[in-house]
Amino acid sequence: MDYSQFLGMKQEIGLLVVFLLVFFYDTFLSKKAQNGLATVTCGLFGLFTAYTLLCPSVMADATTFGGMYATSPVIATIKNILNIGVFIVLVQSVKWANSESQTMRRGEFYELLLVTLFGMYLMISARHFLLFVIGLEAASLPLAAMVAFDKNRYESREAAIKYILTAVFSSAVFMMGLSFVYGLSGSLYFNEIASAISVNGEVNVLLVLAIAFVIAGVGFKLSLVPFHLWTADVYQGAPTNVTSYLSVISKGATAFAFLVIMVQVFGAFYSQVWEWMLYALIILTITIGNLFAIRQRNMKRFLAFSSVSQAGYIMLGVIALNATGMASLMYYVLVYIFSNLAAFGVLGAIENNTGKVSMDDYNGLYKTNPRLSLAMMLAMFSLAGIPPFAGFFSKFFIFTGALEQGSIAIYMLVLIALINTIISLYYYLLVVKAMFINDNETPIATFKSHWSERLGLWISVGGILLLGIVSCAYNYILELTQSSNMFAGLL
Amino acid sequence: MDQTIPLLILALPLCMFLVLGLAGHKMSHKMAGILGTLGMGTALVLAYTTAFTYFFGGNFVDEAGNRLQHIVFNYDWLAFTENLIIRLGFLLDPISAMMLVVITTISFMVHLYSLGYMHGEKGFQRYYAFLSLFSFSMLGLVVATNIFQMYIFWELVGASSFLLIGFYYTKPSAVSASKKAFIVTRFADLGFLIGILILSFYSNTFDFVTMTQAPGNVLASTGGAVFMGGSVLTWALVLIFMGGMGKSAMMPLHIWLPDAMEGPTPVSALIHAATMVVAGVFLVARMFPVYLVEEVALEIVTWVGALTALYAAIVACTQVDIKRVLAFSTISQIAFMVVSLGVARPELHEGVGYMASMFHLFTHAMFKALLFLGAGALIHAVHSNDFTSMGGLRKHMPITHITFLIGCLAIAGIYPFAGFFSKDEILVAAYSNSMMWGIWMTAVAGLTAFYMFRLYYRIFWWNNPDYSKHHHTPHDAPWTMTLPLIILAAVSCVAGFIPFGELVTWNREAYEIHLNYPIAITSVVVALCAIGLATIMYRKENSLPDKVADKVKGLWTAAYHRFYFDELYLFITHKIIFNLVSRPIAWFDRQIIDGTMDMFAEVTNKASEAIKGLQSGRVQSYVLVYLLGALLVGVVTVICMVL
Amino acid sequence: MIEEIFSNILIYFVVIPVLMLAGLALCKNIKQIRAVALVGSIALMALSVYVLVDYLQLRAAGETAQMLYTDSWQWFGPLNIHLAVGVDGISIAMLLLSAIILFTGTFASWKIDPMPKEFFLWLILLSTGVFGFFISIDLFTMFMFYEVALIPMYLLIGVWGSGKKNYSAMKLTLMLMGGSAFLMLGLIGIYYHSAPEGGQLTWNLVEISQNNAIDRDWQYFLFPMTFVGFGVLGAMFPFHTWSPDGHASAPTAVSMLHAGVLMKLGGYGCFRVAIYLMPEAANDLAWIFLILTGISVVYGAFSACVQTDLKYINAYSSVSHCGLVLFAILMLNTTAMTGAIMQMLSHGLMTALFFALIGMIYGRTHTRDIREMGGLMKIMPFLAVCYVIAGMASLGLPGLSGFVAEMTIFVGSFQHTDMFHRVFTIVACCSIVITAVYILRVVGKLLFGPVQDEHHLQLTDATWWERFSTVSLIICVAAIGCFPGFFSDLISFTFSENIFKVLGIN
Amino acid sequence: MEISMMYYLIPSLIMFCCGVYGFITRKNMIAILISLELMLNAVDINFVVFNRFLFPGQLDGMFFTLFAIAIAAAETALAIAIIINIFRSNKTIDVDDATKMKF
Repeated sequence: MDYSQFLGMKQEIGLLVVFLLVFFYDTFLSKKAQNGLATVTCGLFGLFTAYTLLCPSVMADATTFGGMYATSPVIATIKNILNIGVFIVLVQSVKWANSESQTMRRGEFYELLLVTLFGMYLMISARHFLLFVIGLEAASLPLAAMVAFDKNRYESREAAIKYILTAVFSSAVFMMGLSFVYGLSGSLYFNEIASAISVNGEVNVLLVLAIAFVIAGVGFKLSLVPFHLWTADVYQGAPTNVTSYLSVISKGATAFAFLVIMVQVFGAFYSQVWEWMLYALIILTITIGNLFAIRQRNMKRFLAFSSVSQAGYIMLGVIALNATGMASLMYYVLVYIFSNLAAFGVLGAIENNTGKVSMDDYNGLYKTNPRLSLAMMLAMFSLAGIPPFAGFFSKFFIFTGALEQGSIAIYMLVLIALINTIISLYYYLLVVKAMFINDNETPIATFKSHWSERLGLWISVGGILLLGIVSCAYNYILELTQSSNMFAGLL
Repeated sequence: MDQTIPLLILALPLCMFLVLGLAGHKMSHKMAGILGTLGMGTALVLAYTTAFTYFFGGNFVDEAGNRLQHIVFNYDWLAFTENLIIRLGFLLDPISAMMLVVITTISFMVHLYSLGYMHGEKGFQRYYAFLSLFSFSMLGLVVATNIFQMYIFWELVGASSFLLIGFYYTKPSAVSASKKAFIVTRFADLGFLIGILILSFYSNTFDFVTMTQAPGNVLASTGGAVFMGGSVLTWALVLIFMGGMGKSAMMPLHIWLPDAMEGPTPVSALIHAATMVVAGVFLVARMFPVYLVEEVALEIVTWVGALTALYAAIVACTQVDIKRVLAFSTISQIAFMVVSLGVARPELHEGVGYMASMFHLFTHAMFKALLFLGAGALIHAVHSNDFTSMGGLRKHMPITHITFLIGCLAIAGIYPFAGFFSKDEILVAAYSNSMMWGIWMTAVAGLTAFYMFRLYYRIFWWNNPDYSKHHHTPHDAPWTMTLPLIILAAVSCVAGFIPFGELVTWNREAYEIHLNYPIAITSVVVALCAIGLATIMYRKENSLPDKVADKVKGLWTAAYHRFYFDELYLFITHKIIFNLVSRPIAWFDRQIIDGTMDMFAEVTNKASEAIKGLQSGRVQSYVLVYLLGALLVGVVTVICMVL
Repeated sequence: MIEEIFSNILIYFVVIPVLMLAGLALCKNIKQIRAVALVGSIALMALSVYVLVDYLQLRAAGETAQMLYTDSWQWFGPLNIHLAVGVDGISIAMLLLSAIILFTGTFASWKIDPMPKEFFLWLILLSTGVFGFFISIDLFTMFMFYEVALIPMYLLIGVWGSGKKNYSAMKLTLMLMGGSAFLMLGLIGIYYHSAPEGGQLTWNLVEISQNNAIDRDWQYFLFPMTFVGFGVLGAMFPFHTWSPDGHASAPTAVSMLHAGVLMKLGGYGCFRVAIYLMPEAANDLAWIFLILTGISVVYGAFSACVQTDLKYINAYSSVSHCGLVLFAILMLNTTAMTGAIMQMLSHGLMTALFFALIGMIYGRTHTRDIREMGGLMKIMPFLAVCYVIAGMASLGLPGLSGFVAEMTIFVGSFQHTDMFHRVFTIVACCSIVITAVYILRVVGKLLFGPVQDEHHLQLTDATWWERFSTVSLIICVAAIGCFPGFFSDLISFTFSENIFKVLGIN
Repeated sequence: MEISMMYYLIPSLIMFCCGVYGFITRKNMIAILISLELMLNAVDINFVVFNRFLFPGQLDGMFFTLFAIAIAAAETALAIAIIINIFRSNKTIDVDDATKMKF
């Protein structure tokens, strides 16, 4: 075995190094030094993020383990995007991790978090279903522990049990689907499956069911309707930082992995089949997510349902089945990271300082905490897709990508999605309304947030403001995807 | 002709309007009044000069001796298309020159008169500003070179009339009268506008000169197009005439005029007797050659005029408000002019009807203004509009009495007063068209004499009420008010001798007026009989009028209520337009259209509520939904594929 | 690149508001805020006047390009999205209008309370969108600015509004965004059909119209999308219901800007995108929208007749007048379209005037119900006279702007060779009578007659800033009304020389 | 007698369904966990059977099964930890009691 092939996995290795350093720091350093753990982790991860962003060599194409693992500029980029998100999450969680209740466990928090990220890396890079499943489970099991992190809070526990049970159930369903894929194609390699299932030119009924199961399995992590029901409860119960991590990073990674599977495994011959499934799922996801979000008063549940409907929009990038769609998906994830993390940043700051998470508590927030309100407003506008904030661009581009196909069906789909943006605008505006318009006798008192919270918010808000108007991010991604051979095998 | 003077005629009143309107509140009353009057006086002089130069300067006659239509200036204002251009210009021809004289004369008189009449009124400056605005608009209207310019000034005239009627804006009746006047004439203008649109669509021009010189050619492009049973040209001309009906208060669009008497009396004299209300007549006269192309339209004009003349005359016999009597008399007299135009044909006495109409317009302006100003003086003295609170005033107000009498004689058509000559020509035209119109109009002329003298006797004779309970006994007005009366009375006496036929004819050829003795004598006799009847009934206080009224009670009551036109309109506007159209539409908008939009929101919320059970919090139901969802997606896709 | 951008004069229409935003963010007190708003709006007005003059000179010098001051800087290269700017006579007219209304709106909100800083921030953000929209010739940029202009409305109404402001603000925002949802689909659709097979797809308006590559079937799909999308903002029946509630609840300056400028975005967009890019569909489908807009015109006017809230009356009157804009645009001939643009100008100015006056009256009497007021002419003669003038402009008195605009529309529309169009024109004409009815109804009840409420007798007339704001608007209204030729030439040149050449119709 | 593939697949499918049924009906969380184990094992059987009968020349399925067993073990461990945690506070592991968060 050629061990030099490990060198192809630069990002994984880097992440592993960070993980080990944190692990050793946590295990071996004195109790006093433990207080610096959060900051050190942020710093280390920040360095790692910067390195992968700036070092050109991570962009190299590489394939290892007999084709089970592959990386390319596009893949490296989506990992970088995730890194940025994780970095913000880490920064935002500094105060929480240093709080009295978490001192005992903060090491585990960072270690688990880095492990899940590692799992996501594997999901994204996998070209073999075994590796994919390992990645998927590595990304999902530790999360259950993280959800349960506030072990003294009942909600946290309930969320964790719901999460773990549904997650395992969905894994079982997913693997059931996979077993049939395997049985019908004789391989677990993506490219071999693709060539095997299209060889006789007929659509196999069993395989269609298998695809449905695979979509269900991945859809669970993406929280596509009707596989989303765990989302709201888990988001509500989990500690806010875990929720934000779940809602953006996990979702972003899975979305990309989903795209890869759909394109590379089932794209060549079965794209007609799963596109119709996705049509239905997207419509359901966006609509039901929106309908649920309307009624929520708890901000975390609210954001959970908002993230459900956002997942539907992300799926438009999959259904596009072209380079623009893929670039738009990645860009959407990037923008979504910033927007959602800004929202969670404000949410977390308020929760940490006052313990309030209800939308009614936000009434009159602007009078007392104008900056937090502005950040929240930007986040809401960006999520709703209002220019000139980044969310507008990501939404526009994802629609542009989807419509490149040009069939009437996709126009109708996009129209439905667009009409749903009105509903989503409604509930995003509810938050804005609460903060700016509603009166409140006892608004949340003015408080000064922790530097980490502020830093996290500044980064997110900076991203919201600049990512759209400064076009280089999207241009860069689109050029990358256009030059990738991801869609080469498509009919 | 030099542009300066015509331009000044228009510019002076406009400047006065702007100066008085913008800076009036900084001036004293006297200053504002004098300024306005002086401005108008200058315009008067300039207009006389212009008219004199036109008629007698000798430069505006072609080789055949016909007068020319002279465009002094014509600036492009707004170009719609290559040919359809609104120009602001100054068309000098016999009727516009005549109208210049009429308007400036009456306007100046009214300016002068108002100095006394409006003395001490609040908003004096505003009053003069509006008067100037009106004069400007009216002058612009008559010198219009194209139909759209006319429409522009037509609207402006309407607006200034609105402002002047509503001058006493705190009085609810004045406000509603002004609204009524504006909306009714606006409705008529809609017809005018549509008429213009149709006409210009086919003729591709707005220009009067182009249109009237060879109307047949210009309108050839209609190609006999028919719309709802009438040729489009008929439609266009009738609709344009509808505009005229509105302004000239022809039935059934006359209802605003009696109410318009809510304005200050001099305003009634100027606008609602002498000038603005004849705009409709002027319009038809302006377009006369085009109307000749489509005689059906002229028939309609005649009918409308004839019916109005009769109707208004009957109503005038029953009213007690002196201004209302005068208002209905105005309607009736204008109807005379309209009929005269309607019956005019080039082949009948070389189109005498046209000339007669214009002649009557001229003379009527003078004596009707006189009558109104006289009425103003009376109201000024008695502080009432109602002739039941007058009587025997001939002793108290001798000048007013004499001048008023002259006015009455003139309108009754007694030789040698102005009305005789013009009315005679109208009757000639009517008889020459058909016997029926002749008799009809003669009868109306008789009625005219009757109700005018009824009015005259009730004011100046009848009885001698006790005026001592007034804080002063009635007396003649100051000179600013009597001077115009005297001047106008003088004009009314002599205007008939103007050789009008030489000045104004439909084809601008000179035409020799000669009295048609049988007709003239008949009409004078009828008028004298009517006067005699009035003398019997009203010279002394007696119960005869009441007895007569009782005899024809139904007719009398109906006429007293103006044949219920106002009620009809009230019904249409309030019951139908407001309650059956507007309110339902507003309701529909709020409940149905807006309700639909709200319903979307409502449905969304309801749906949101309805599906909340999905999120039951039970992990087992979550996975059930999950599994069913996955199976459903797969199975439905399979079924779709198999199908 | 940056230098290149700043060498184009049009970009300053966006730069100045952005600078104003920055300046406002630094302001400490109301005086500074006023100063920034005032300086900025004057600068914008000066800029638009300068562009107008310069534009006329260029045209006089024989410049025949369709758009002037065009520039295009790549933005999202792979999708061929540019920041493309350029103006023709229509855009310049609109820019001028926006600048004037912003300027007067600043005066109308001289004493805005509470949170003046935020108010002006949102207001200026809104106008950034407006200006950006009018200078853009790239569909993407245009759409972006369009939405930028929409969203501040929510907070402006929600925070500073009155009455049932939450409901209205939400309804307005959602309906307008609903329109823009259709619009977005239409625009992306246009992009994908912007070039013939194999050609470079583009968002640039001028290029798309030159390529003329959208085939008829697609036009049938995309035209309604874009037309309805913009039509919602143009208050087209039956998507107008945001307008009465929205206007009624909005604070004065916002009503002014919204009715005066924002609604014009709708008409402008309908013309510039829907009709300009898809003339065939416009021609074939015009009848549907003619019916809808024709209904708007008459229906809005009738609805206005029975309203009792001043702002509702005016909002419905806006529905009627803006309906006329769309109506005329659909006639597809130079005269009617010129009239439409003039109507936009005219309606923008006079409705801003109306809302300014209503705001001032409301600020004094604290009611907008005409049944509770009367005889204001006696109490506040200045405002009352201005109101009468505004009313006269609205009902189309010659010498004021409404007349020329409406007449151009009517004459133009009647020149259409199709009988259907002409009959509908006559229907639309009827609105002038109904307009007179509701205007006079208000004038009669509100201004004339006896004073209704004793308390009103103590009220004062306009202050200097109010006078300034109303008088400037009246001057503009009168300027258009008295010298329409200037504006009509400015606008119709664009049509006759350029656009119809591309459309190949008329 | 040759034992065909169906003889394995059908029991595995039944097992899977039992697992699902158990998951949905049992109230005890441990029982639910056991049901999940059943489902995962059914998947494992599938993989092994497909590998053995259809593609005897390779080991993909076998390896997948090995990993799946390991993953299942990890899942169970984690789940039990969480269940214990719940038991500590609620003194019950009835799944119906863990329904505080809903709608």
